[in-house]
Amino acid sequence: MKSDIELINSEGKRLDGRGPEDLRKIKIEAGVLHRADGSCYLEWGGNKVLVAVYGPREALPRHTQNPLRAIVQARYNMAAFSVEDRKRPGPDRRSVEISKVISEALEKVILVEQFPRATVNVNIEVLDAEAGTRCAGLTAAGVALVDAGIPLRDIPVACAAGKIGGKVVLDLGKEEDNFGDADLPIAIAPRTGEVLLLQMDGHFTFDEFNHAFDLAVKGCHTVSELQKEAIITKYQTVAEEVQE
Amino acid sequence: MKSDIELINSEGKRLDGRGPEDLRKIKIEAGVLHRADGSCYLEWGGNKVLVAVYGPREALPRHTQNPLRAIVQARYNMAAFSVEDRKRPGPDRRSVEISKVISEALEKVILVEQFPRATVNVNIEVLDAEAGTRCAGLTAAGVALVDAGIPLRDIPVACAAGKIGGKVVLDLGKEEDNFGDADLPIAIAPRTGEVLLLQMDGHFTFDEFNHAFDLAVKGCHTVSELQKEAIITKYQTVAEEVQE
Amino acid sequence: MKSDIELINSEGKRLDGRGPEDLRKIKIEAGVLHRADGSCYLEWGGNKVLVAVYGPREALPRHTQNPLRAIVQARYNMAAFSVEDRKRPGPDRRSVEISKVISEALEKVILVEQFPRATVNVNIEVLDAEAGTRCAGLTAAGVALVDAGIPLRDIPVACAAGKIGGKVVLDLGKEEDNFGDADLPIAIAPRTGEVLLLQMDGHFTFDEFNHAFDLAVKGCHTVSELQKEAIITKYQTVAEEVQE
Amino acid sequence: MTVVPSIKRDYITKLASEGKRIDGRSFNQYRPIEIKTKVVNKAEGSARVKIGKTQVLVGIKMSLGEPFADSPNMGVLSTAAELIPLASPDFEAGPPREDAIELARVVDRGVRESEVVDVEKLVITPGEKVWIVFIDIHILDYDGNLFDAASLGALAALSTTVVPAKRFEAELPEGYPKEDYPLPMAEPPISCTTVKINDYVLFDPCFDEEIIADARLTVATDNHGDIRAMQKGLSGSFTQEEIQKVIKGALDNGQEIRKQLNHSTGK
Amino acid sequence: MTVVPSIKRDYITKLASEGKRIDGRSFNQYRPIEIKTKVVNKAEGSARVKIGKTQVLVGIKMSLGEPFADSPNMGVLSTAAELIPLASPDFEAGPPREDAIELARVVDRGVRESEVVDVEKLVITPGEKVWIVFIDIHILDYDGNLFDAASLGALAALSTTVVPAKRFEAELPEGYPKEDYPLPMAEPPISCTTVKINDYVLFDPCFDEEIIADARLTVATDNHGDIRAMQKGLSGSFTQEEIQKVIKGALDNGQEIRKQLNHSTGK
Amino acid sequence: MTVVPSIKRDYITKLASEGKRIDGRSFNQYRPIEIKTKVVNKAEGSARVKIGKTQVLVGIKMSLGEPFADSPNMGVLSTAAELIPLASPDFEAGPPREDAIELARVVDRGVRESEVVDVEKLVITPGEKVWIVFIDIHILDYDGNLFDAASLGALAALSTTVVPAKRFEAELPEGYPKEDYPLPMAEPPISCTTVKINDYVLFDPCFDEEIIADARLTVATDNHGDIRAMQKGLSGSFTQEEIQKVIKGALDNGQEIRKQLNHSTGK
Repeated sequence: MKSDIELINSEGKRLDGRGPEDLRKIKIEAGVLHRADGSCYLEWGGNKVLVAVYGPREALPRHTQNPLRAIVQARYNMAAFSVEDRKRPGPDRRSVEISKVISEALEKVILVEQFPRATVNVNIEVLDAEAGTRCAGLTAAGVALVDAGIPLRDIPVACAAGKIGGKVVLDLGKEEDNFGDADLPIAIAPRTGEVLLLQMDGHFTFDEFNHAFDLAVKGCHTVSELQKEAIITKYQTVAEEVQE
Repeated sequence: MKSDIELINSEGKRLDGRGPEDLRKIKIEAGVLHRADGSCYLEWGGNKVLVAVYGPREALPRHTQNPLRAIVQARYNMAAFSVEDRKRPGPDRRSVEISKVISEALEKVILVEQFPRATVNVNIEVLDAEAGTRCAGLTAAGVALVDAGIPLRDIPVACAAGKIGGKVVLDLGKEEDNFGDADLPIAIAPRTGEVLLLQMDGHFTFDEFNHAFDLAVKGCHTVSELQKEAIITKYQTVAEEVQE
Repeated sequence: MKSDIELINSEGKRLDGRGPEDLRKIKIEAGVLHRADGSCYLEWGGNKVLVAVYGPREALPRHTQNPLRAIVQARYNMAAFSVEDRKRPGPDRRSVEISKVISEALEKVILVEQFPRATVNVNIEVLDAEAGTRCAGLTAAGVALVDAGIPLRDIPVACAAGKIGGKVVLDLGKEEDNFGDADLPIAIAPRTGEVLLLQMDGHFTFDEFNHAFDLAVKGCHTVSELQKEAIITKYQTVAEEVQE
Repeated sequence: MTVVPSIKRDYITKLASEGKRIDGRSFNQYRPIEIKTKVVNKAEGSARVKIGKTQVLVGIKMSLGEPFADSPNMGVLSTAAELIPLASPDFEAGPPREDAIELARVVDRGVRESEVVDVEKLVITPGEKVWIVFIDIHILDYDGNLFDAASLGALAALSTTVVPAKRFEAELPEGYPKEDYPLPMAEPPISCTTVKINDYVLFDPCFDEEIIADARLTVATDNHGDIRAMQKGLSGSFTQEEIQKVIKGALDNGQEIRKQLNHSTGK
Repeated sequence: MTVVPSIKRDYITKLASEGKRIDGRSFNQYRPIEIKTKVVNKAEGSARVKIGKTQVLVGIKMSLGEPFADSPNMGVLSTAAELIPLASPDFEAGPPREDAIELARVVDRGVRESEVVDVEKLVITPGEKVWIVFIDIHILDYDGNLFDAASLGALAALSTTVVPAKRFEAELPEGYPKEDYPLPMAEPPISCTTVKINDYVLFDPCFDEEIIADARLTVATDNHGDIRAMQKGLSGSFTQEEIQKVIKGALDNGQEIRKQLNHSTGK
Repeated sequence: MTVVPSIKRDYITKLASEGKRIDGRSFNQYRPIEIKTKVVNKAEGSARVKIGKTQVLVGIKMSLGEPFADSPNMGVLSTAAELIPLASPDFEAGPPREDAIELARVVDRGVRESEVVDVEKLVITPGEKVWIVFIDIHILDYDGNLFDAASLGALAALSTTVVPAKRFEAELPEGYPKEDYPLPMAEPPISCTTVKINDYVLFDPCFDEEIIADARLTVATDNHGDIRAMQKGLSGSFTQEEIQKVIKGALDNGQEIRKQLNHSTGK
């Protein structure tokens, strides 16, 4: 859908004042829930997501078990009130697809071979949605997995790049997502740069794609640092509580 | 919802001519079905309900079994034609809730410890609905359980009291339910007076509540006598048939 | 539904030029799919159906198994685009009933006693629908069962007769089905003449019924020859391929 | 599960070879039929039918709605059957299964194709507003032959249905009657069901006969002796001679049942 | 499954016989309550309520729609609860089960019957267009007493709800205010829940108390000391004396909680 | 279940280490593609696509309806895929599962985001009445690479779709054409799929390659050499170099397939 809105001006300034390579504001908090084995609350621009991890525990019903390794079941869910017009509760086709690609991405970094017949459940609740919820959800899931003590090869992290007004930029906001030219959300394992999730819609030349891809990877590394800070903060708090 | 209808006049006379402490007309018949292990047909004012009990029998699927006692599964269902505007067949949220509170109430009086891994199924079909179907259904279920020979601590019985036009009365009728001030359906074990089911909507002062509660208990005891008569009538008929 | 259309004229000529005892054009091809154990593509007038047979294989979940014989599960399904107004995907009440009567008809000719605990799955997809899809589907299923090498008592075959403009005719077309007086689809085991499937709607005198029944049986025998030709053609092709 | 039916089967076929049935009936004979109409109040029409110990309650509700796009000049009939767990330990709660669906569809065709309800008289504004007639079949007690009990229940309930014009007064156009009136009905065809066990054909099967039956055949006939609907079921087969025998038996039994139906509905 | 609760049960009842609870509270005492409103942006109103470690988020969405046929002069309230697997290892994805349905219906009645939302003020054109208020309850962390947490969350979220008249400007008739305004609310009744374990009645049960409880009783009371709703649950029973004791405790706790609610919603 | 794939995996990777595939193709090579349009009559457009032994039938139906509230000036596209049990012993009847949903959504985005169908030309009365285009994907025979077969089938079916204006004559406003006309289409992007097995990247995977694959990547490219859609699947990962290699291979294969598509649809 095209629009008359100028999403980025000639000085490279975007609607919300960001430059082309700026991320929206991100806030991450680990260990926010009591019952869950691990949890994370994350704000990314106007997005608010809460993730709870349970497991590894026996996969039930039994026919879902894999005798050689754990299965990973991510469930991406949008709260009814997280969008402008109320969403009917329950999974729709979009959330089923996102749950699938996030499950597959997480499976690559979890040491699933250590837990045959088990399941790791990752519940991603979107409380406020404003463009980029799958990246926000996967990033929060990475932190919640660490908080749950699940053995990981690496902490997965996600970020999108895109194209607006013909220019490649990092981390599309709401208007940019609706009226932009292309969107490229990716998730990586930051230590190796392996791509765990990749989707793309819109229109990129080969060079634009490469530019956007590099930008998204850069974004991932920036967000990765924020993940680690959140985890350290959590452990420090726990350590202080123990000492008291 | 308020209305201009005078539900009770200054002499304490109600729309259908009853006094404040009068029950609607009740008719109970035990053992009316052939396939069921126990059954009961009950008319209560304009309500008509039919109850069939099956069990105790093995609970299936197996994961529903409780190794220490029987589970009790009441299923309250309204026939599509039991109300003014046709009801879609199948359970709705209201019938799920009523099924739950009736199941819980019956579980207290059935000697569930005697039948580990078993289920007792209580099917309550509302054929005509006119205010007070949950009390009618639970009362009929009590008779059907006896008819099925299920060991009971006591025969459960239900009755409601309420408030109309500011006055506390027994057993609300249709208009009284729609335009009254409060409704208090209860079920008790009549020998001990233990409260098995209790719900309340509307507006009672503390004193009104106590008055209504006492009235409902009194109503339960009256209905309890009708239950026993129905059971005796059934056994007499069976005995006569055997003698012939 | 009556109509002003003259479905058959005084010379016995029908809307599409056929005489009273003429079949529509039928084309049958066996062995058209790679994954299925047996398959058949069939055109019958404007109808196009594709059938795939899988089995005998273990019936799952286990509680569906019959310890003494195979179960037969036919699934009749209309493609969303097979009718004028798009049909919602998935089974409706009509397709559930047709699946049931076809399953029952096929069960009679399959040597189910040879395969205890097994299932034979017969998937019937209607790609284009134009009156008589259940007969077309069952006829194609017969060929696909042979192609799958399932042991049969006989190759089941179906055909309908009906009444239009007061006259008994063979194999109703679309307008004839919509505006005719009666329809009588049957399936038989051609060697014995046993009736495997029989449904009838409309209005027949006793004599008309007998006439229509005889005509439908005759139609079945004609179609049976086409089934055999298709099977022979398939084996010849395979034999030639092997020799090459 | 498989031993008991097999013993029952031996017993029932042995009896049949002597021309007898487990409850003493002849092959063509029905169990006693009881029809009671107006058994519930909220329904526009209702009937409880007993055939032996089988018991069915049918309720009719009517409302206003749009006709189907391909039949703007006809009211809508909608038939649903529920095999509720009340009626048999084998029936389960949940959405209707193929047995309940076949039952509802056979009853539905019996009503629809026989034109017993004059659906053209159910039109209020062509293409826009028509009466919808909901036929809800409740099985209360299951001892075989649901097809006939349900059909008969539907016909008896329809025959005593009163169109609730008064209740829908506000939604009816000017000139349309605002007083309740009986649903316009034609002479109904009567449905008779048989099962085949080995080579014996038995009318009005009871539960024990039904569960061991090889094949089932239902024939609906009208008061002119014509055939209005047929449905074969189960995995056994019929010969042409057997089918003709069933039709003749259905004509005979149908006449008797029609009398009883008309009597009970005051016609 | 059965051994651990049985040990817990022994421990909890032993403590109770000494007048104690596992977390040191008295029988009538609530855990600390925390109410935070306006916690999400897209919702018309929202609140996060913590009772001890139990945590519930309630969001309110509004839209325009038709009133129910039997109440043309009232807006529509619709309450849904999801026991999402986020909150407990025992909650499963899928359609709401009976526990979630009972929870939603009790909260719904608490809001509806107490007339805390003035539904008559939600009418735009009688019989045609009204505001629909969706109350969506998300359980985030489950440590017992969901009934009170969910009710309180719903009330706090409703109390801070702003009617989005501006967003629906195009669909509103002339003369109707086009600026957002606060949802009209009356003084809310407060819901207080107890469980009975043996003969001990404990307010605000935590998870460990809840899973071994015999019976549950919820009482909603208003600021005049009147009773506005009650719901008994589980298979145990209450005596009349116990019920009266629960009502009195609910009145006392209700006053305190009401103060906190009003404070947190700025009233 | 686990032994056979493991043996197949060893065999396929051994071959791959020698630059070979089980059916003799090179890594970048497609199996023979066959496209046949207008294969069914009732559909507004249809195509059967074979890629090797994989066989997909796509049918297009059109009807009139309301546009989405947030896009009043656009027609509606709706894509559904069914993995019907006809096509594979592993497919089950029932509502679509996550595999079928991902397939349908990827095909849908391929059509929607590439703007190959000019949805603005499907508007009849803005905000009120538009054409709805239903794309129904039927998998007939499954031997791998459903993504490409389904996309290609959808494009071929759309390319031969005729807008049924005549059939909907009565519902179309004055001035709107009443004669059927071809669905307005732009140059379509072509979808090419690879799988990664160990470090080998193979285009157009067959069934045996697909079930042992670590990761999957689909890239849709247009006739200008631009990228129009991408979707990574499965739990393996790709490096940046591999992604670029896949894009290049997709551009090459896409050109060839586009020629064949245009040829078969007469363009």
